[in-house]
Amino acid sequence: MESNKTVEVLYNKQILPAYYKLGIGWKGLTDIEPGQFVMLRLTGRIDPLLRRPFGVYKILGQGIEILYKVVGKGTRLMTGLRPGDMVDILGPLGNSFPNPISSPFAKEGQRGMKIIMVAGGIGIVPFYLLGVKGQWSGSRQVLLFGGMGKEDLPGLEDFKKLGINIFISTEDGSVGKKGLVTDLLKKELSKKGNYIVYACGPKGMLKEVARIADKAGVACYVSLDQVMACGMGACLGCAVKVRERKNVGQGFSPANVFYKIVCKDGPVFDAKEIDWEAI
Amino acid sequence: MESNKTVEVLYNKQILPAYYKLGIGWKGLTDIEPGQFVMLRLTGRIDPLLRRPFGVYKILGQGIEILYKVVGKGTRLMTGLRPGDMVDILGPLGNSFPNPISSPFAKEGQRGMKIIMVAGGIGIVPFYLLGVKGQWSGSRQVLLFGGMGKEDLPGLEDFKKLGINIFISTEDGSVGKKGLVTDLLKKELSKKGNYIVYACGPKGMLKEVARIADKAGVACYVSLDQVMACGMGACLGCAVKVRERKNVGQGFSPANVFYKIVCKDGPVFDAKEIDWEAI
Amino acid sequence: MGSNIKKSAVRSQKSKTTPLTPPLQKGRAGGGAPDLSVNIAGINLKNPVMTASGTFGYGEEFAPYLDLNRLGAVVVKGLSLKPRQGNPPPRIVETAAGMLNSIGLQNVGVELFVEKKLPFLKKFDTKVIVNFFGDSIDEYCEVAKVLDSAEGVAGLEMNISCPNKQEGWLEFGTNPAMTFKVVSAVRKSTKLPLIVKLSPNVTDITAIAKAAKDAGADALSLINTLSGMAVDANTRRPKLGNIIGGLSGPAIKPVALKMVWQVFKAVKLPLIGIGGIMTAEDAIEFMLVGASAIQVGTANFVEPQASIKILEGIADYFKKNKIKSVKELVGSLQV
Amino acid sequence: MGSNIKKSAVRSQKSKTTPLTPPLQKGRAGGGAPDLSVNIAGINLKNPVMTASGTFGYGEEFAPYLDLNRLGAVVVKGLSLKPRQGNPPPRIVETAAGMLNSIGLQNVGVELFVEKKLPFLKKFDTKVIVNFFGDSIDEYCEVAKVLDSAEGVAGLEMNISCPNKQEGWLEFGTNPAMTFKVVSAVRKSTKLPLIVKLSPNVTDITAIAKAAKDAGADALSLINTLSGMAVDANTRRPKLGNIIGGLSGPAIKPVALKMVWQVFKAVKLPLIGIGGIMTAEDAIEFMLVGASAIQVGTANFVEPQASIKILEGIADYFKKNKIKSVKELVGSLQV
Ligand SMILES: Cc1cc2nc3c(=O)[nH]c(=O)nc-3n(C[C@H](O)[C@H](O)[C@H](O)COP(=O)(O)OP(=O)(O)OC[C@H]3O[C@@H](n4cnc5c(N)ncnc54)[C@H](O)[C@@H]3O)c2cc1C
Ligand SMILES: Cc1cc2nc3c(=O)[nH]c(=O)nc-3n(C[C@H](O)[C@H](O)[C@H](O)COP(=O)(O)OP(=O)(O)OC[C@H]3O[C@@H](n4cnc5c(N)ncnc54)[C@H](O)[C@@H]3O)c2cc1C
Ligand SMILES: Cc1cc2nc3c(=O)[nH]c(=O)nc-3n(C[C@H](O)[C@H](O)[C@H](O)COP(=O)(O)O)c2cc1C
Ligand SMILES: Cc1cc2nc3c(=O)[nH]c(=O)nc-3n(C[C@H](O)[C@H](O)[C@H](O)COP(=O)(O)O)c2cc1C
Ligand code: FES
Ligand code: FES
Repeated sequence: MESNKTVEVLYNKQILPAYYKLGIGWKGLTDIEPGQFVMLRLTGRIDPLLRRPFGVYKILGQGIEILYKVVGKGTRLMTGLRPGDMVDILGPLGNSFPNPISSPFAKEGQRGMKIIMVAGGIGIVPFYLLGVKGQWSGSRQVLLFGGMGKEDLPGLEDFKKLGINIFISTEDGSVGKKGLVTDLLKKELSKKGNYIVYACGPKGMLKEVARIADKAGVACYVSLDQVMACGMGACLGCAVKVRERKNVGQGFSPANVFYKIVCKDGPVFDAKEIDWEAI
Repeated sequence: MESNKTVEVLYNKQILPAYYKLGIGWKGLTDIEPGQFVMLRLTGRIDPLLRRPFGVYKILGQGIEILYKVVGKGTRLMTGLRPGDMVDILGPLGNSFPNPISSPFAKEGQRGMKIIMVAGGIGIVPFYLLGVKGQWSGSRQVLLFGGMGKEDLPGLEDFKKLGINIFISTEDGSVGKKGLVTDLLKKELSKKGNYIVYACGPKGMLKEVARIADKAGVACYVSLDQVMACGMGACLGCAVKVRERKNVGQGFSPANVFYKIVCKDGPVFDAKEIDWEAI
Repeated sequence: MGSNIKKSAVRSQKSKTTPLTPPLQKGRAGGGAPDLSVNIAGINLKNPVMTASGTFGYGEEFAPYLDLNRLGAVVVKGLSLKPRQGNPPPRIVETAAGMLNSIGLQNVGVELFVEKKLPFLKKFDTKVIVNFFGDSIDEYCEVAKVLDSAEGVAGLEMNISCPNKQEGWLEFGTNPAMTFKVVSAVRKSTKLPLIVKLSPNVTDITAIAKAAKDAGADALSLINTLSGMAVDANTRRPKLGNIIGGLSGPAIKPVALKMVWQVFKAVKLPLIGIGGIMTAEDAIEFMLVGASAIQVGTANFVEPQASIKILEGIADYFKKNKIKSVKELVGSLQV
Repeated sequence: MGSNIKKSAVRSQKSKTTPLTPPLQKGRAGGGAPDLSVNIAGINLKNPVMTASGTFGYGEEFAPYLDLNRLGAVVVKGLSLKPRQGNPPPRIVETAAGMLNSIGLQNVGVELFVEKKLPFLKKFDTKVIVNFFGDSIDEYCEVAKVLDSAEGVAGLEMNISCPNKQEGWLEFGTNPAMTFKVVSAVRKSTKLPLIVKLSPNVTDITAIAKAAKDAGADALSLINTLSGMAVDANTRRPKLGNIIGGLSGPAIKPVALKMVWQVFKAVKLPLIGIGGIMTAEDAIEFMLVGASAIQVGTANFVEPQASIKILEGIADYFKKNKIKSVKELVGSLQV
């Protein structure tokens, strides 16, 4: 059940120049699905005014771990958090990556389906829980992880420990294959197999992933990023343009749907739904 | 010379429930006169937006000590300052308590003049430097210090060490004489002698001090408190109504003066100048 | 509020015929808790705290986080005759102590609201005030008629910060004559209490307020958002898909307070104060300048329970200052 | 800015006959530093950074903290024909990301300014723009005439957010007809470049802007402060002696950006952007929406060197983005 709590910071450690891991206590936390997020603010602060959305990276014994990248005012302030400081947490919010077996794209007897996780930089976040969920009903997983350079691959060590098959690309070639993660995807999809693609990362990357998957005729789900005010479907601020008018988004009449709401209808969407031209 | 510097916090310690002492480094600091102040902000913070004025309580080897009372947003934030944090300091600003000998009120051969310092709560601040200046050209000093209770007499220990004659009053009677500091003043002025009164504290107290001194025919200077934006005479925000039209305030034609500027014409004023009705 | 107020939304769902269940009333009268009730435009509110349109969805979004029964009223997202899609994203950007939104009045349309959203809200012991708009006078009237016949609507809040497509896309609320025309027409279309919500983007808000009163408004809400814009210096593009949006949040409180004060002095109508209310103290300030009730907007995003915390703070203020009724406070600023 | 810029105000006092000393110009042209010069209303500014009226005193107050020579222009506190006393205190209150002031246009009067304040400013290699006002058309014209004959004034900035005592104390700047009348009259009273400073407290700022242009304004400054108010919930009194004041600071930036953008699209006149500018990024945003120059106001209080830091940041932005001239940036927002 979603809730709004004031909870304690357990730790806040820098793991790479621009990336931090924030551990927060959260008693009575029920299950969180891969892809879900929380809205966070520093308790008592109204500057920045709005809460910030963060995916749940790990589930701890009595709390969660957030993996965040420092990009602006809010995340810069977060770097100052120390153990014992308080934060307000609203969540868990949003939907999650579908179980490939129960997804509408699952074909008969798809035990051997291969999940390709495509992550760009901080887009890695939802995949750790997905990885932990493990060989989902027997499906296999591969992680394609791209970044600008070797300091843009947060959490890589965690995935290595999970024992997932990992392919890496960096734009500067400092580690893995030099180039884009979408090149890795093309290569992976060129192999024979039964695939489903899950992707999270910058909009440009997601757009290209969606194109590649579509061309390959492979099911693809993306986790979208949008500026949010409420996180709970109330403000209609996090709209994303959808392609087909037949899907019913947050409170719409079936007859005329242009927008869905990332925080409630998403953040995970079937890539086919999204109007990528408008992104 | 006034300057604007980013300087380091040396210490920040709570001395009473509502009072703190903040030590800040300030290299190349030239002399500061009793009554002068600085405009302070937490480096990099624009919430609160405006700097806050604070008197200089002590001069340290390489810096100054500020004695502050927690009353609102800015002072509450200041309580979180730790050694090594940075603050921006503008100053020293404003005028100071006049040397009684050079003051226009000094009569012939006034070596024996007695300075009565009247302080209400945090109004104690300018008097420490005055006390240190010591027996100004042979004048004697007495401190009348009033507060709500024993926890409203910040810095009392420091004055005891200075060896100044001290009389205390508290409204709750928890220490010293029960009552108002203005009662102490009346008593003091009833003794025979050559007096000059310097006062700092809440507006109501100052008004009463001015009235008493005026009635006793004794010279009186008050340090006024007014909300400030710039601290340097530029915004004209810290105006105080003056009684006589013949004094020339900040940028006025002698012909029509109603207001003076606390940050530049003050904060110390001859009590006779102030239009106490308007306070 | 007294401890008899039920904390669980489910437990305290009212039966439709008993608007205020007896235990609740007893609790409030007996417990020494201050009387916060107030009547606005003929609507009896148990307290002056409402949620502002567009910031509280259709109520149901917030039900997991607070007990809707405790609110004076819920004002729902602005409705139009037909569903509206709203503006292209991005629709939100944070600004200094505020936010800009360019939702573009996306909503489910009045019919779907009555069918799908109102039934949920009716389960609670709180007044439902329906915010609505149109892009022509006819459309305004049509929406009002639909709502007039819907059961469970306590009153209407008419948003006049909307372009009038028949008169050069000027906003209805920026011109006294247009305000008069559209409010008069709506007045004739509904018997429900009619609150007119004013735009702050005008030279003289008292002229608009007077026009609304003359046209038959029962109360006024103010203010709606200030018109504003944000730019990204790096991409050299506007930060909102719609370029221009509405500014809300603490940043606008001084403007809102001043307009409520101005209108309070100029027009004899109950006022609902809105704009940057984050705390009980803010709410009290609005009452001092003349608001009989207040709406909590952007604060709902910052803190989902903001409205309840504000309500509790108001009750504390009443107790501490021995204030007997909302009336005593309204417009009591000492100048 | 190039390192040839003299740091000391005293060393770089110009001789009156050489408005821009040769070493300065060489430094800028030769050092690879971007060209930030811009011409507004016929005034050649070495860069687009000015200080806003009322926030920088008469310049001398800030001289201990920064080198006035580096500024594009100093705009002085608004002057009237006779000295003005201003409003009763308190005159200032902080608000969320902003401040309210009710200084009440206290100033030394135009004659004392010319005699006592201008000589100091003339010593610097920066343009002096004189902000002024009146409470009648005659008074506006009188002040303009006095300044017209004063040596060392580069241009006038006319504040039309002032009550017109001849026409019901309505502000000149809230009505296009009154704006036209007063600007036309002033235009005839002075040969100096005439900048008209617009009030944001209007329904349609483009109508006022057009009236000012038609009346002969050479440029427009916008925005002045938003009308606002603050209340103390404990004392139940207004926080300003004058009850109502003007809101400035980061809180109003979205409103200011939007108005500059609107006027830029509607009126062909050089614009000076004002409102909540704290950083170079803010300044760039104003240029993108159409401002040829900008003024730093409230930020001067927060940080006395704010204007210089903003100037340096603009130079960095020009370098980083290979921008050759201010013109290239102005109004270049991609929509
Ligand atoms: C569902 C969801 C899950 C997310 N999970 C994570 C996560 O696990 N870890 C993480 O580091 N980040 C995550 N983000 C992104 C994160 O919310 C933003 O980086 C953060 O809000 C930036 O705040 P700031 O104050 O530091 O930056 P700001 O100062 O607000 O902005 C800095 C820059 O980032 C852009 N920006 C701000 N918020 C967003 C946003 N929500 N989407 C896209 N761009 C934005 C701004 O436009 C600006 O260009 C997630 C976003 C969403 C919507
Ligand atoms: C020349 C001068 C010297 C001062 N020296 C000291 C000092 O040495 N130590 C010290 O603790 N305080 C001193 N003060 C007062 C101090 O500046 C204020 O207490 C402080 O600015 C409050 O900031 P805040 O953000 O905590 O309170 P805010 O949240 O800004 O306000 C809290 C309350 O205090 C009032 N207030 C705020 N600023 C002032 C002010 N300048 N004058 C009067 N009332 C104000 C507000 O109206 C409000 O009621 C001095 C003030 C002046 C003008
Ligand atoms: C995201 C958002 C959507 C809004 N939608 C509406 C609306 O549909 N109808 C309306 O009258 N006002 C709408 N408003 C305005 C608010 O109801 C309120 O008047 C305004 O936000 C000022 O209050 P605040 O500062 O407390 O947010 C909206 C405001 C926001 C922030
Ligand atoms: C204390 C103060 C005094 C001001 N005095 C004047 C004035 O005399 N004339 C004028 O045209 N504008 C005056 N202004 C308005 C500013 O010049 C500027 O337009 C406004 O503050 C918005 O800019 P900012 O947000 O950067 O401060 C004053 C502003 C402040 C804060
Ligand atoms: S963030 Fe408010 S609806 Fe999604
Ligand atoms: S605080 Fe600005 S003039 Fe005194």
